Amino acid sequence: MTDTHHRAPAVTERESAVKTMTMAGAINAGLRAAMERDPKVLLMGEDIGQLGGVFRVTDGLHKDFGGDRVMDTPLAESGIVGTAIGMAMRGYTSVIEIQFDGFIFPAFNQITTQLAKMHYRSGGRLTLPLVIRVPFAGGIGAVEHHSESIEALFAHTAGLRICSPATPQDAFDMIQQSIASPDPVMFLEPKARYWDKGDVDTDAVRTRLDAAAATADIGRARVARPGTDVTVIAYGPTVRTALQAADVASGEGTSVEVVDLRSVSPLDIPTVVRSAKRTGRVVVVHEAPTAHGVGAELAARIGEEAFFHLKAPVLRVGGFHTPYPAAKFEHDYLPSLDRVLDAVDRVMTH
Amino acid sequence: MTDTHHRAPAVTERESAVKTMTMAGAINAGLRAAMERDPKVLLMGEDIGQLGGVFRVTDGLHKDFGGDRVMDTPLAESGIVGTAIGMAMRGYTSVIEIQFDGFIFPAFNQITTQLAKMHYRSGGRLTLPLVIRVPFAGGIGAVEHHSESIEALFAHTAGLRICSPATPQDAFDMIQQSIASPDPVMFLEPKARYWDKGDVDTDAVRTRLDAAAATADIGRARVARPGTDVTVIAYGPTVRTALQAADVASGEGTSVEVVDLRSVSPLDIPTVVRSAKRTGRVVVVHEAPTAHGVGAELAARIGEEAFFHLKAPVLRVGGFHTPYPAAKFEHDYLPSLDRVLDAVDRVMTH
Amino acid sequence: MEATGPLSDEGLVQLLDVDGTRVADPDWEPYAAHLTPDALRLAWRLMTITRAFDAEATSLQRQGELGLWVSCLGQEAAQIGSGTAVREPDYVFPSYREHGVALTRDIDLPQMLTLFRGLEHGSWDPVAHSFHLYTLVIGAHSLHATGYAMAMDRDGLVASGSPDKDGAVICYFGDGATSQGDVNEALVFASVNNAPIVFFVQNNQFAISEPTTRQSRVPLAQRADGFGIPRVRVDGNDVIAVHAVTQWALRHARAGQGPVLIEAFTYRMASHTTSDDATRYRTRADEEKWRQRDPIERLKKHLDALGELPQEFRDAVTAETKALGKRTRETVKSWERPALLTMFDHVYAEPHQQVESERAWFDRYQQSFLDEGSHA
Amino acid sequence: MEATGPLSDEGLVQLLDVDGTRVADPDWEPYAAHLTPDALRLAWRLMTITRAFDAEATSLQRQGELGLWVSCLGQEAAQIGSGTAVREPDYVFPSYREHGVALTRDIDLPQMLTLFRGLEHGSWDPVAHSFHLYTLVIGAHSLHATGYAMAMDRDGLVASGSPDKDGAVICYFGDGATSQGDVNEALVFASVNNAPIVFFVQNNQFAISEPTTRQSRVPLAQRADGFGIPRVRVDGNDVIAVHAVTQWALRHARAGQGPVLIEAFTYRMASHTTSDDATRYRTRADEEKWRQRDPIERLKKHLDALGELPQEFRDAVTAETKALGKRTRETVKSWERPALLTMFDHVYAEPHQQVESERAWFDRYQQSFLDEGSHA
Ligand SMILES: Cc1ncc(C[n+]2csc(CCOP(=O)(O)OP(=O)(O)O)c2C)c(N)n1
Ligand SMILES: Cc1ncc(C[n+]2csc(CCOP(=O)(O)OP(=O)(O)O)c2C)c(N)n1
Ligand SMILES: [Mg+2]
Ligand SMILES: [Mg+2]
Repeated sequence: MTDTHHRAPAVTERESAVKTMTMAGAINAGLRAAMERDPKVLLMGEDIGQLGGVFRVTDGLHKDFGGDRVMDTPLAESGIVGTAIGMAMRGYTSVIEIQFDGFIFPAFNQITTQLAKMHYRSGGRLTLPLVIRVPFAGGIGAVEHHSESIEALFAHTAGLRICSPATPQDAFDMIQQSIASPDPVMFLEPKARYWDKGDVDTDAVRTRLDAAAATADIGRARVARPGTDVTVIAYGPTVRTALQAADVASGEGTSVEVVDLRSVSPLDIPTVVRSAKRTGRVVVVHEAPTAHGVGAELAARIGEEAFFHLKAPVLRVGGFHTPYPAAKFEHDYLPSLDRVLDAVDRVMTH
Repeated sequence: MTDTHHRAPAVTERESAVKTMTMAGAINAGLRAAMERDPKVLLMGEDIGQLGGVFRVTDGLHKDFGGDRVMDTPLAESGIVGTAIGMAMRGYTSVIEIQFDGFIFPAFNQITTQLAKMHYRSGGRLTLPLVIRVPFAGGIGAVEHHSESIEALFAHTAGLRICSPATPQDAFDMIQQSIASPDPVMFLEPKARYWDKGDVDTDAVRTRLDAAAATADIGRARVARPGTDVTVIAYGPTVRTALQAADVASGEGTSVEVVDLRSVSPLDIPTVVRSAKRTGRVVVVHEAPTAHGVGAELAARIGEEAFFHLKAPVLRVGGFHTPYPAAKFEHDYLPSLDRVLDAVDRVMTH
Repeated sequence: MEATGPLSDEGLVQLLDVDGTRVADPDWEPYAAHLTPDALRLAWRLMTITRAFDAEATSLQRQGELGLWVSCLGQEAAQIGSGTAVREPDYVFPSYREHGVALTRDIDLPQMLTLFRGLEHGSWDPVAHSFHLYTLVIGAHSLHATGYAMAMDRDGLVASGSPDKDGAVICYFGDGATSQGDVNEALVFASVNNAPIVFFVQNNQFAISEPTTRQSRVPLAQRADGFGIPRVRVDGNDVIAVHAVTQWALRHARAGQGPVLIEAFTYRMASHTTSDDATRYRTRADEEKWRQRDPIERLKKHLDALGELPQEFRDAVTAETKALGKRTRETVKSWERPALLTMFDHVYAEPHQQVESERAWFDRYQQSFLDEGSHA
Repeated sequence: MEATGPLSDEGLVQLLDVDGTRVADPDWEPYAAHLTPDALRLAWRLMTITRAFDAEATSLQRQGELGLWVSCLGQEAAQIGSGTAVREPDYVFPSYREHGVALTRDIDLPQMLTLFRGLEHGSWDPVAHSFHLYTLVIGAHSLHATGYAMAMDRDGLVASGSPDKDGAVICYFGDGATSQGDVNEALVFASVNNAPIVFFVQNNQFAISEPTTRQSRVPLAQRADGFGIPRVRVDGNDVIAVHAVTQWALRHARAGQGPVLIEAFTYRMASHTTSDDATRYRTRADEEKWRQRDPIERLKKHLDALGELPQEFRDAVTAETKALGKRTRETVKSWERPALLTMFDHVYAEPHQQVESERAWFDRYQQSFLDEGSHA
């Protein structure tokens, strides 16, 4: 402050904070920043210590922060979430890593009946600022239980916030904002996107880390690409597919707007409805089975709020009503570029 | 057979099989019939033996079938479902009672990753004909966790069938058909309707207890009351409310068709869409929170398949995005007659 | 009943026998030595108040003023004996039947009935009383308690060097709860983290209708062995013994020596709740047998024999319980349901679009009736 | 490492020491007495085949032919020792690493790779082999195993009066799994139902990167005490001892005497899976120390000392493993992905509207590409 003449010009300063990162690297950096900021932020999970997690998202953190802050827990997901709730009652913000989506279910009871409801049950006296990180969704050729899209199973329950980044920038910002939020947040990491790279401005989020701003930001959708004919809504792993579809469609003369939802609870209905009203045609794309998925809620809400603007039914492209199939089938099970384009074509026939 | 001249006329015989029963009594009678029919049908649960269950649905069965067939289990829901899966692998059909809806969550992992997927995982070699009975939904002035509507949390998962009777007749028939079905069935009993009475023909179902017929029947919706202006879709506890609304509306000149869904997985989309196309106006009523509830899927499907027949948006009347509130609030939390009528009015404005 | 089964009374620590006579036990005596007649009178008073309040709540439920009541009749020694061993820096995680323990944590008993009247899901301020909310999902809180204990340790409240400042957690649950995965995971986490926590199992011999033999084939205390956790089995109707073993266990935990499991062997003299009917699954003879072991009577006999329960004291307690009963009735009946819109409060700590839009809709919806009304 | 910790080798049953010398143990001797040189050669052969197959699968994964491989390197004695104690009426519930046990159940090893190639989630016919499918959700199968055992009992297959016809269940899981609620609930259900089941814990000292000390502070065998279940701790790299204790345990269970827990103390010589890198969390020295205790080498030394491993036998086994390797490679590479529509098969046993309509849609959707193609 005193040494003002040595300050570099603002633009350079901002530029210097931009780094190229993978999404995994961005989450790692975000965790590190949050832990440096607040000594009461802890990491808990299976194999997150010396190993750095099976996806290496916590790589190096055990070395730098020690086993007390990066805790390898017993192999028991209910135990992890349950003890983290107890620690939250003494002011610790635990960031839990569930090793794979398919292994969150032993903790379902703790999340649904305890974590989600404690604030309500206590009449607002207790807050549980927990973050549950879940590498989720498929596309990596894995064995059973390693490719599940679990968001709809939690979105129905009040008390939880659920978000999912689609870019390294969002991953970096949103993990820190999830930690800053006083509500429990499920942070769904599209594991197939872990190694995608992007520019990350590591400075921008700093001023948006108070509880209110952080919570608001992680609940907001973003128009990832503007367009006029069709709105394609995606989040997490399917945003990339949606953008690709927009590219291809534009070559065929159809202007696709891509909305990256970012948040599944709450849904940013104003942003979605605004786009739907403008285009009159909506396709929702997620990996989860369409039946009773997040796309159903979106279709219902868009129907309720933009009924007379719609030119075509809201279509959903997603997984099928089967268990996530064996790896050799997943390419065809998942909402592919072709299937998204097919849906875009179908809504364009009206 | 030899003594034909002593046979009463057919009509009397059928009449003699009609009895007035409560829904709880009908389920009890249905369980008894299934157990008499097949010695490999077992009941498992907490306090279902001498006590007869906290709702007395298994009353008398322990006395008549003994502790080996009506088993009081340890207090561990995951353990109950998990061991029942193992017993199913040796041909036993366990009918599990989960004491209250809110206590199913410790078993969520067993249901979602094991029970639902075993048939698929084994390439069809293993079938698990289990029934999970759950007294569900609210309206009885209970404390926390005793009034939950859990259907949407299971409907998203392939491999499970989910049904809910709204009348004693359906309760009697469907519990036996659920037991006869080779797939795992979640049988959701609207606990507030346990003591409602109705006529039950105890003979009719007998010829519909082979696997295919039973499975098809429990997956089918029923038009509970025909109408022409608005379709109100309900299931389980809300069917009565929907019928009351139809009564009131008819007094005001609006003809309401009530579809009793009966099945949540599968949804009987043909029946629903047929009605929606005819009336052009749909209201879905369930106790579960509307957000990401079964109504969302119905709205989405109706949108997809009857888009150009709809005169108004599909409206949903249900619980709010809060935990199920304390008992003194539930009357206003639940979809009341007034709220259903309000929705009927709203769709009628178009 | 096999001798080593979960319903045997083998290996129970006892310092007061059924007739109210002090039993000599050099191992446990030191932890009861501080129990002066004053302290015992206090225990008797708290047990008596607990029972009177319990009876009042039961009758309010019968009158339709409460939706449900969960009686702790017969478990007063287990609760007051252990609750009086809890100190300021400690933290208590009850299940849902620990009204006696609540009393020792200065919870205003009538206030606790908001939950049972259906006005809210919690009731008291857990932090102010170091007494967590009741948890109805069996066993779920055992993990919260373990995490809380791990955090106390982290905060330097254990083995701090000044024993008076050290704290620990005590977590209550029932015999039935021991079958839950969560409770066993709590034992795992507590053990490997050497957490300062006392697991206090009230084996009241029933999980609703199921006898403890449906949960275990060995005494429940033994569960701790599997996790390398020390354990004590105590006569749960002997308030002196319960107090002594809890003293020891809490000191052990506060001193950084890790978790302890206590099984207090007692009897649920009432039905499971006011919705239950115990006559369907147990005999009058069994109930009668346990009435003979009434924990309050037992302490009374002891104090009487010592000449330490003067009539004035009894009269004062009687007056106190009467006043509490009256205040309970009046308080409960005075409660109005809060405004409907409060139903949307505290779902989240920060605003959530879905809740906000539903709240707004509901407000408009309610208003519409008022408006209609005003036009009529 | 504390002497009584979960990684101590205290109290291990051993019948063959690290140098391959027979250890006298009058208690366990009777259960190994039937192990003729022929039987030991068979064990050596099965262990050798298991290891060779494991190496082949690892290399197929490295070549991209398999999505994943889960090696059982180092655990061959634990698996073959126990697997050879299983008889016709018994039923096995593996976790996901029991390829050696699979071999003893006549599973065609190459066939098991459909799962690891991503062609299906199961692989073999569990009923035909009395060997359940692999379960990837840790501990979940322990409850299925317990229920299955309860049903065997119900079916009169236990303590039937003709011991040859009696059966029991053996259920495998790892050290990490012991922390899961499900596994502890399995112990509860098995115990109160006196189910004919042997819980076989392969303590290979790691749950991925976490040493067993993160799961327990006492030897894992001790877990059984908490549930009133008898237990044995055995040197898991000693195929003779493992066989003997499993013999005993299965006989105990088949005779209606209830569950048993065995902890086989062994070492996972490879990384957790082909996706893992063990060098990140353990030392070469540790690995080397355990290489000295190689279970196959140990038996070989023993047989060599007895002069019971003639060159022809070794050569035959070498030829057998080579042939198996070749067949494995060829089989795996020959597999085509089944038709896409099979993805919709076996979701339900009876038709389900949602699946049927999606299958039909997908069929039309696929056809549309073919149609487009034919028009092009
Ligand atoms: C997870 C779960 N399952 C079932 C219930 C229903 N339930 C309430 S109390 C109870 C029995 C509890 O027995 P125990 O643990 O011995 O405690 P007690 O009531 O005897 O104090 C049961 C089964 C519940 N509350 N939570
Ligand atoms: C419920 C669940 N949580 C996490 C995982 C991920 N995971 C797979 S194997 C494993 C370690 C298992 O260790 P252990 O039980 O010792 O068996 P081992 O692999 O050593 O044979 C973990 C954490 C899982 N499969 N299931
Ligand atoms: Mg009890
Ligand atoms: Mg292991």
